[in-house]
Amino acid sequence: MSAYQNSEQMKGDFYTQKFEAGKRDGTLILNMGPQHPSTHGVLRIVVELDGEYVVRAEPVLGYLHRMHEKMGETQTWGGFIPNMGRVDYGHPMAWNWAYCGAVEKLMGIEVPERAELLRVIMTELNRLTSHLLWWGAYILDLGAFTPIMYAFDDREMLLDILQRPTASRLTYSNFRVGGLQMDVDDKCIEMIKAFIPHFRKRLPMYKDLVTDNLILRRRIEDIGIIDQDMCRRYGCTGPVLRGAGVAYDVRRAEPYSVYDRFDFEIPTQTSACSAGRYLVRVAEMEQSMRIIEQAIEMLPSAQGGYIVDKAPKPAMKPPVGEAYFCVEGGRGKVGVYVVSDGSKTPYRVKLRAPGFSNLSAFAEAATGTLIADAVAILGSLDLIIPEIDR
Amino acid sequence: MLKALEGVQTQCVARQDKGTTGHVWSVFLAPGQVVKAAGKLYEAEYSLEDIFALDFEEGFLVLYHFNRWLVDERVVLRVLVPKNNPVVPSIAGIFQGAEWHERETRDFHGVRFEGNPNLVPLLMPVETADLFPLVKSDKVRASIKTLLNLGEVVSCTKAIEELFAEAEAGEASEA
Amino acid sequence: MSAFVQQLLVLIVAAVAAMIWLGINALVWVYCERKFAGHIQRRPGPFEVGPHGALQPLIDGLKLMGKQLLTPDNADAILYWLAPILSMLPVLLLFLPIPYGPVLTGMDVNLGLLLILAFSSFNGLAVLLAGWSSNNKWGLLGAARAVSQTVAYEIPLLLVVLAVTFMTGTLSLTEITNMQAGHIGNWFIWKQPLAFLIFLVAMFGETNRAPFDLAEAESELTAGFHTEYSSMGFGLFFMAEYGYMVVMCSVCSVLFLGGYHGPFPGVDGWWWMLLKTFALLSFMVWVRWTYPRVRFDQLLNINWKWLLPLATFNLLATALILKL
Amino acid sequence: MNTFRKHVIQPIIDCWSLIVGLKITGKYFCKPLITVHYPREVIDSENLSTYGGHVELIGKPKDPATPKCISCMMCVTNCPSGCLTVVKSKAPKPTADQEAAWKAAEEAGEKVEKPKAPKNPAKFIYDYTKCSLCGTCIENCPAKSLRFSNNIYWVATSRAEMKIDLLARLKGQAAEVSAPAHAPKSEASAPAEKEA
Repeated sequence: MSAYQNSEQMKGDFYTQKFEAGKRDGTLILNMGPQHPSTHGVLRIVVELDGEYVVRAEPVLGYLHRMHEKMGETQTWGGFIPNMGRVDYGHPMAWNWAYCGAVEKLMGIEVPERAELLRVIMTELNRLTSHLLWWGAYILDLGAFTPIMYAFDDREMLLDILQRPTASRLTYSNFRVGGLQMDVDDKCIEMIKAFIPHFRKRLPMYKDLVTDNLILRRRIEDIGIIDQDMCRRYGCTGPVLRGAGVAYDVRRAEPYSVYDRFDFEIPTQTSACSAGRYLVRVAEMEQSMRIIEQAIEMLPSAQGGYIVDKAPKPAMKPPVGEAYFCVEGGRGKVGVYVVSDGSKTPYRVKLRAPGFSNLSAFAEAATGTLIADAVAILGSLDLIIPEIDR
Repeated sequence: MLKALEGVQTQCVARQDKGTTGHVWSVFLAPGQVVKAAGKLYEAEYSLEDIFALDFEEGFLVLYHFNRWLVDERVVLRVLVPKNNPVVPSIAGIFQGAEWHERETRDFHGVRFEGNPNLVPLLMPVETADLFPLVKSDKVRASIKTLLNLGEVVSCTKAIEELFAEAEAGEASEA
Repeated sequence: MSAFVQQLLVLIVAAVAAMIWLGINALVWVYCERKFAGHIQRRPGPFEVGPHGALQPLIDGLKLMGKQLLTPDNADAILYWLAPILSMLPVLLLFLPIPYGPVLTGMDVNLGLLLILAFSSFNGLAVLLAGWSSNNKWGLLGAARAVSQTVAYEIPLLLVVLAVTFMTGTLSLTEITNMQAGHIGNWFIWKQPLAFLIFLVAMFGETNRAPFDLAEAESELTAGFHTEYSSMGFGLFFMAEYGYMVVMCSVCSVLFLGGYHGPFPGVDGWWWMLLKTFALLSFMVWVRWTYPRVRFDQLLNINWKWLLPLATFNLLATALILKL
Repeated sequence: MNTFRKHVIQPIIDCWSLIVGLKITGKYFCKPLITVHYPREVIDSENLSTYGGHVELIGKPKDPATPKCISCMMCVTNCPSGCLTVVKSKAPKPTADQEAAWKAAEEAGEKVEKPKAPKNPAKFIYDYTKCSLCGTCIENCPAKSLRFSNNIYWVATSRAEMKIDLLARLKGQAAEVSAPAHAPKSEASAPAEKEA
């Protein structure tokens, strides 16, 4: 029996008991999750309620913990890439890229221009799917059932596009050290070119149906303030930080790959509330499309193939050293730190999940709000639990 | 050159090649100095990226990644703690987000963070809280000097000569 | 004596008819709602059971009946099982005074409107009992929400009904309907537009329908007051919800849309009543599948800060105009 | 006055957004459905052709029942999940006469030409339960003998069925191709799965 278990015969598990220790009189302790409909999987939050007001909240993680970091130490360098597709089902390509980027840094591999552009195109398309998934699910959390179907209508088209060069529809693992698994075909480029104007036409509908909706605006405005100082203390990144008014985007702040070539804006909102984060994500969809358009234009003149010549085998042996590489994922800064001891398997793989830091700010942001607001805040953080639990 | 950490007793400050490691500054600290360093970094508008540990022959090397929003200047704080008593003071009082990272590090490596307000298992189940899955077996465990590149890089930093000297000493003791 | 027997017979027939009508309505509207939702979301909805999935609600009902009846640990078993029954029974009664056609009235009582308003409050009690007795925190929260919601929304509802009855001088639904006979211009919606709007909004609040479905808010309270109910316990709540919807829409069409009277003379008949009720029900469904849910404090704010003052104003204005 | 506008006038104006919302859902209600109505309709084959199902072997162009595979074990060593099992073919067992002849030849100091083992694998077992569909085996196959199948209708009802004998599957496919036109649904129950 571990030191963390309470031997006393009390109701609830260890976390409930620990939380109950600080209970005030007249309050109610409620376990939200791990099977609650709006915790997106298996997040559990223990909340203390005074009426419907949240007095205290504590997220309990680990229900989806798979120990990817340990798997990294037992797999070969190349064999770990499929794991990256499973860390975050929302935006797996960012993780693919962060890992491959870190290994490329270790090995000093220059990725061909064409491969970089293809990576950009696919990652941005994947960002669109990620934001659409979030958008639909968030509105679902707020009680509207229809928008998620419209979002998935568009997302389905994106998945059809991404299915061509990746052969998968959700857990992409098509990045390879030095490039990509497959090249895109002309049909795929055609589909992307057709999709962008279609989606541009859909965005105003999203705005009219949801963003402008009186009920929705009243639900999310001025709820869950996560300001700049809080972002810094908790390490929040991505739309959470941009919703607080900081134009921080890894694609700009530490330009990796070919991102410095593109003309795109970093949408920000100064309200620091759920609505700010919502509007940032919606605006980001448009920016992603701009990047894709530019990348497609550059593609025909790009040098090299879809993967570097003499690409390393999965059982590669990168030189001894350490490397930290981060990319901008759908939820924020995705960082991968690898240490190599020169053998076939990594010595250490550390995954820095943006959702992990974003969620840690939840307890502070939700204190004093209504339980319905807590749901709205939780959704506005865009949580993907597998990524947080890893 | 790393102004943010002025006044903190560092064991070694080194500039690292950003292109190959992703770090700009690598700073070795004694465990006692971590809180002070974190406070300085907070004042210098650094935000916390992550905290984790590496298992080496010499002990657990706890790594803290910090970066700024406006200037890309990643600082990595490295704190070496012995295996038999891996204790580091918690910085959760300054960077609240550190609480979870520290709990995760405790789950994976068993490094204890003194002063963490809630040092209970985060990702590992409570039943197997003392499993420490990322602690390596003796067979595969390596020493710091074989894996991390520091010596050459230190020579590049000509900023603070005292720190430079201390770094040498720190290096020697670690090796 | 024979008149009494006749009355009794009519009442029994009417009660049975109301029961059947309620059952049919629940089945039809479960199906229609799912089909509506499907088409709004551009998918077919139920399709496999029967032609275009028409038998789906029947099968769902059978499935519900086949499920095990579970009583949670430490639940107050009597209240727990009383609640769904209490939710269901008044609905049957509510159908009696509604005039579906010139002769299609279960029981033409003078105080029909009062009867409906009084018995519809039972639902609040049933929901409270269900939430409280099921020994579940979500249920408790749902019950607390439901009570303050139904109590709050009943007031503007009463006030607008009062405004209409000021004009009619009677609480009998048949008489109210007959006052709107003739043509479309006689419908009370033109005389009481504000009252109609308030009634429409309060209707959503009274029937716990989205965007005011706070008591069972799925994404917040998992299922609110009926979290613990399985089998027909849930089934009864479900049927009662649709029953209340039909009743409310019927009352609305009687009060404001002329009941069984057609838009022009000579075409009166029960089909008009059916059409109007169904149009209102479709509107409720349409709204549900379009809007997000409001927050609880906003729900009450809408009531206390908007509906109530407006309803009071409407009542005073009506009284003033009538007096003049 | 400003507060009046903010708290009274503005909300009333904003109620227009609710009508707009109803208009949009109403519009979509009248539009045709977009979901594929599965048993009655199927997804177009163009889309299906890029679907990445489980891994399967590619036959030789001239002999579609034999895989191009040369039993080099690259797929087995590189598979991150260890879901492939390949057994190399053994050389045909020499008869007693042959053996005697070789012995005699060896004793006489001549070089013996023993028959080599065929390159084709004797067994190619694939455990789909473990596969993460990363495609590493496909990339690393020097003979280009592997690919993702695109039979989206494949189902297995037991764990044992998920262990697929790819050689048998290839044989089944070759037989199917040579057989006259078949209904697309019969593909779902390709003989390979049954055998596995």
